[in-house]
Amino acid sequence: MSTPRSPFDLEAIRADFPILERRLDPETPLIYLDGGATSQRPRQVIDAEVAFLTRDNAAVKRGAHRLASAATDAYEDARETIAAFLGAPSPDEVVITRSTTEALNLVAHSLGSGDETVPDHLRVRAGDEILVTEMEHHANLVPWQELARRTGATLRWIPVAEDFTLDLTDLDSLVTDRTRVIALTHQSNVLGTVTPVERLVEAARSVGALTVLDMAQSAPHMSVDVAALGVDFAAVSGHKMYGPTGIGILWGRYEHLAAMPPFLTGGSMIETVHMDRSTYAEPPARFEAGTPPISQAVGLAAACDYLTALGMDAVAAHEQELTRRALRGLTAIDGVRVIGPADGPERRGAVSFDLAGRHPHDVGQVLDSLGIEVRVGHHCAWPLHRRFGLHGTTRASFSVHTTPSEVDALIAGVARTIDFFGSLS
Amino acid sequence: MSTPRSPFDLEAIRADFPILERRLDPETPLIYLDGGATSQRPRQVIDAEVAFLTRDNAAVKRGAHRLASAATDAYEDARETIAAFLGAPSPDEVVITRSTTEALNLVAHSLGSGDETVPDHLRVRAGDEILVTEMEHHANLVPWQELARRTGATLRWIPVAEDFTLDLTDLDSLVTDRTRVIALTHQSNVLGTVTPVERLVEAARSVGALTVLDMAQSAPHMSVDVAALGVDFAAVSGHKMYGPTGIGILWGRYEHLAAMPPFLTGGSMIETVHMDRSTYAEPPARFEAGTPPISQAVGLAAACDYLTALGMDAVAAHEQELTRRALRGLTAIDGVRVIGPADGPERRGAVSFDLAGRHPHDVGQVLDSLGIEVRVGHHCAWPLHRRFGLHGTTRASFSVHTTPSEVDALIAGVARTIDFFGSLS
Amino acid sequence: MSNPLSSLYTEIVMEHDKRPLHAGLREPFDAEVHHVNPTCGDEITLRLRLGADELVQDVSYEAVGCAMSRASASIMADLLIGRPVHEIQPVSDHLEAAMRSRGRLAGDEELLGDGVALLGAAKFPARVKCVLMPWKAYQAALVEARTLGA
Amino acid sequence: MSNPLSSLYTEIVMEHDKRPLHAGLREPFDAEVHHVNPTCGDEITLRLRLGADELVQDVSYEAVGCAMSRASASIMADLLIGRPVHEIQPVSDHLEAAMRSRGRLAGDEELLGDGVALLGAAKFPARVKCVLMPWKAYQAALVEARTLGA
Ligand SMILES: Cc1ncc(COP(=O)(O)O)c(C=O)c1O
Ligand SMILES: Cc1ncc(COP(=O)(O)O)c(C=O)c1O
Repeated sequence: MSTPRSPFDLEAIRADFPILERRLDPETPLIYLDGGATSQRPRQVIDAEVAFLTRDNAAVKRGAHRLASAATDAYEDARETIAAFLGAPSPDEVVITRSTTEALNLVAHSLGSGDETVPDHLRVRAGDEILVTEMEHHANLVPWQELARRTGATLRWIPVAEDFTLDLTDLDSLVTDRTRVIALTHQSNVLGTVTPVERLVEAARSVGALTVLDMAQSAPHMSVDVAALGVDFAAVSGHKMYGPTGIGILWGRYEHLAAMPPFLTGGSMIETVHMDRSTYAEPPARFEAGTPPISQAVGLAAACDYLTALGMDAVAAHEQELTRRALRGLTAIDGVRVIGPADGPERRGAVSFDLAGRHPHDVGQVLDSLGIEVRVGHHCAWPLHRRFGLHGTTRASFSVHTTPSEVDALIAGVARTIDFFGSLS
Repeated sequence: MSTPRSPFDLEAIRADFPILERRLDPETPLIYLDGGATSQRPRQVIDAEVAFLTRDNAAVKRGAHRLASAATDAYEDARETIAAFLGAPSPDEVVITRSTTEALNLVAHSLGSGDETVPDHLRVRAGDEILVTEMEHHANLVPWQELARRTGATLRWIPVAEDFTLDLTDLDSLVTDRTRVIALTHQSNVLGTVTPVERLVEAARSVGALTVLDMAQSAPHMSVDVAALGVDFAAVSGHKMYGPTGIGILWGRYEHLAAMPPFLTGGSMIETVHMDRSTYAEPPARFEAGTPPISQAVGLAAACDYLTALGMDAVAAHEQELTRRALRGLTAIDGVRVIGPADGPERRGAVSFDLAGRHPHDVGQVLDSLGIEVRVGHHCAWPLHRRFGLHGTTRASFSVHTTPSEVDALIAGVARTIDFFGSLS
Repeated sequence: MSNPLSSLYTEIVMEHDKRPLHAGLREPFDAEVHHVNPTCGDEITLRLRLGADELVQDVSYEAVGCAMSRASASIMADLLIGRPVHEIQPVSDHLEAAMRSRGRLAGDEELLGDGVALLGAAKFPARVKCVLMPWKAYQAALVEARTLGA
Repeated sequence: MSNPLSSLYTEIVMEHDKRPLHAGLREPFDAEVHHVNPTCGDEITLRLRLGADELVQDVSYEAVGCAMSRASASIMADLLIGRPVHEIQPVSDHLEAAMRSRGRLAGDEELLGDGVALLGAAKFPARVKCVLMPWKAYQAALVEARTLGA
């Protein structure tokens, strides 16, 4: 049986990423398996930002001169590209933030503003409930803890089952008439589990709750469509999808955004300002206080274009294949316990594992000596690790430029790690 | 009398800025006099960011592998460079934010967190007073309006006198035992006025109030030293000081930061996380939730290095000279009313003016046709414009790469603008 | 002075800027709206009076703004007064399309009248808003008048 | 396996990792502290018992962490127990300086004893914290014990 030819020209893709030519030391080429923490940038993204900076750079939305118009066009065109990439019905629903973290904080703070003119379904108050899951990244957990603390609302959570998926057994009692928000991840950054978003959207709708989807780990790896998913808000980070740091996106349904109070305040988000009071602009401007990440928006749009040109379905297929290969290889090694579901359609590419109780720092250290860059620790999902009695795991995550032989190197490296520590004891 | 030779090699400096070679159309070279809105980037800044991205890019503070160590070193080294540039006693007092706007929102939100475990002097509550000035940029006004609204505190302001400086006549009655915060700009982005920071710090100290200084417009143009200024907090934006967008700095005294609750929450700012509660890291990490602007920090450090190499005193002298030249030329034109103080040591380089009631959009349009890029409108200081009965002004602002002949072109352009509209009526 | 500039500040525009038609706020009116452009601080207060069969009986306004926006308000008021709403919609649509075309769509003088003099602004993205602001205000006033009348 | 790796996981480190000295939490104690490394989730609980003239009578601990941090705790406890506090300070200072030197500062075996075996970590910035964590906990416990004793 011959493996089907990848629709990917992997060699050409690898040539797009200058950092892949780097050697960690003269003998050790880089095998970057940490795209889950931050992705590398293709030349196309870097070039787009540099071209903007050396040709059109100016403040956006504030100037009447030609350079300012060129910059504003570049910024707003970027918003359109990003909107299309995410499946947003309108670019006016796309708020440019600093990161996924800031996007989620924006929603949590705005819902808890205490502004009494805001419609009830967009306010979280004492007695209300906020539902999250036990597999959330801290970015989609701590802001909700804080919202609960500030408002007197109660935080509840959907547990994770032994098979590393959400345990929906008690969903009916977890979602109540008091539930105002269900916040969940689209794809776990530790387990690789894709969550049953539709099911939760349905549950939320049945009680009039809002859904907030953390797409930081899904948007770079599969075709996403916020409108089709049916959620109310979604967040992504530029730096995890081959774009710059310093930029993230909050997508929100326009009717919600239009009724929500601002979070950050300052220039460019106002309508009128007097010394003692101000009124605020329409979305998305209302949520973009101050000078935005301008060149970063241009870079992120270039990243969207790059992914679109590869085709998100092809990207997903490529990474599924790598994930399958890794799971097969790793589970065959004695002492390796994969922390995540077995292969399947709802199982994507973050492969975390425990190595016979050996501390992940030590595992990562040996792999690093082989040039294999993986992440170790709790990956900002501490409660999830606690759930499985772990202090941390070692995580490999795959990118468009990852090759099957890099996955094989990982598998071999893990086997050598076991030998290494075995030989020392 | 011969003018002293500028210590600046202006031609060499101009060669550092690739965008200055741009032509707006085949006949029109770019005369960029809008550094007050956003500055252009020297090659050194762009190159530093690209070098980082193609060599050391990885997530910071989270990884054990070599690439992550290199990235973390680059990020923390940048923090040290920025700290030194601002005169911060310790890099631990330097919080990397998204912008000046976010830095100021951070302080305002943290002071109003409602957390009762926070010491009194770091809390704003009902009945307290917040003092600002009438010349603030919206970024240092609206967050304080919002803080007042949320907490029930009262917002008061120091008026602007006819001579475009702060009117301190009633300072003694404006600063009371209830004043918790005095927030002011270091240099007005419209008037070019430098405020009497020492006097206000003294007033604040006498009642135990905190001082928050908006240095967005001073840090790029004069030597600043937050410790010597005696303030409690200070904010700057990368993009106004030849660095990237998407990054700003909040400097704060360590003892304050150590006692303040976080603003944004999520990954990297925590100490421990359980499903129902979290504890937070020490500053500056406590205030840096999520993946920070990493390559932007590297770029901003390169910008600091660039300015330091030029010498901030030389930068200030160069720009003072240009300001003097502009004031001399513009005030000599009939119909021009400069909105800002006459030349003097506390008068720096933002030269705003009204042209015989002609709408600034129209003025800017004619200047743009000559390649002269200036900003028009209220420059995010609407109350200040209202104070002088204006809807907007035309503003020229100067940068390290601005030449005396560019200033002369501005003066000639303004004269031609008057002729142009005169000929039409 | 370069060419595009004179295509912007045409004689007609300067004339309307200087002596705007139908300016000032008058009674009676069915709806009043106030619009602000937050970027430049421009403002317009506009009143609309509808008669039978949605005939625009009066449009009165007070506008703070640049030459383009003041001229646009003046030209608009002159186009609207005395015409039924249904006749105005195509004019408004055409103007918006032409203004957003970056100069690719030539204006139809039959529809726009003096309004063609504003089309020079289509090549200046920052000025498109100035020209359209009075029209946005009219549209909002119309919605309000209809709601109140209903 | 590349060379720096074996300079990190020396025989002495692996031995302490496997059979840590003085591990477990014991009574009596004057101060107890709990430290966490938020990046990796490592934790140490450490108890300190001081005798007359600030002699360290006992250091007991429970540590969750990598080989480096566990070995460091074990070596530290063994260095501390039975010595007066004033003798320990130079050891602690020297270890910290050597660890932060990126390998430029060679360790003094007289001062550090088995602790020299930890110095391989100085070349791995991410691991420096692991080695220093038990020492930070000891310093904090000392401050606390002195406060309570005062
Ligand atoms: C005085 C002053 N403060 C604050 C700001 C806001 O800076 P940013 O937009 O980078 O947040 C600006 C610039 O717009 C400014 O000039
Ligand atoms: C699932 C998930 N959510 C949120 C985040 C936070 O993203 P950022 O750090 O870019 O704000 C991450 C990445 O760290 C993540 O993996």
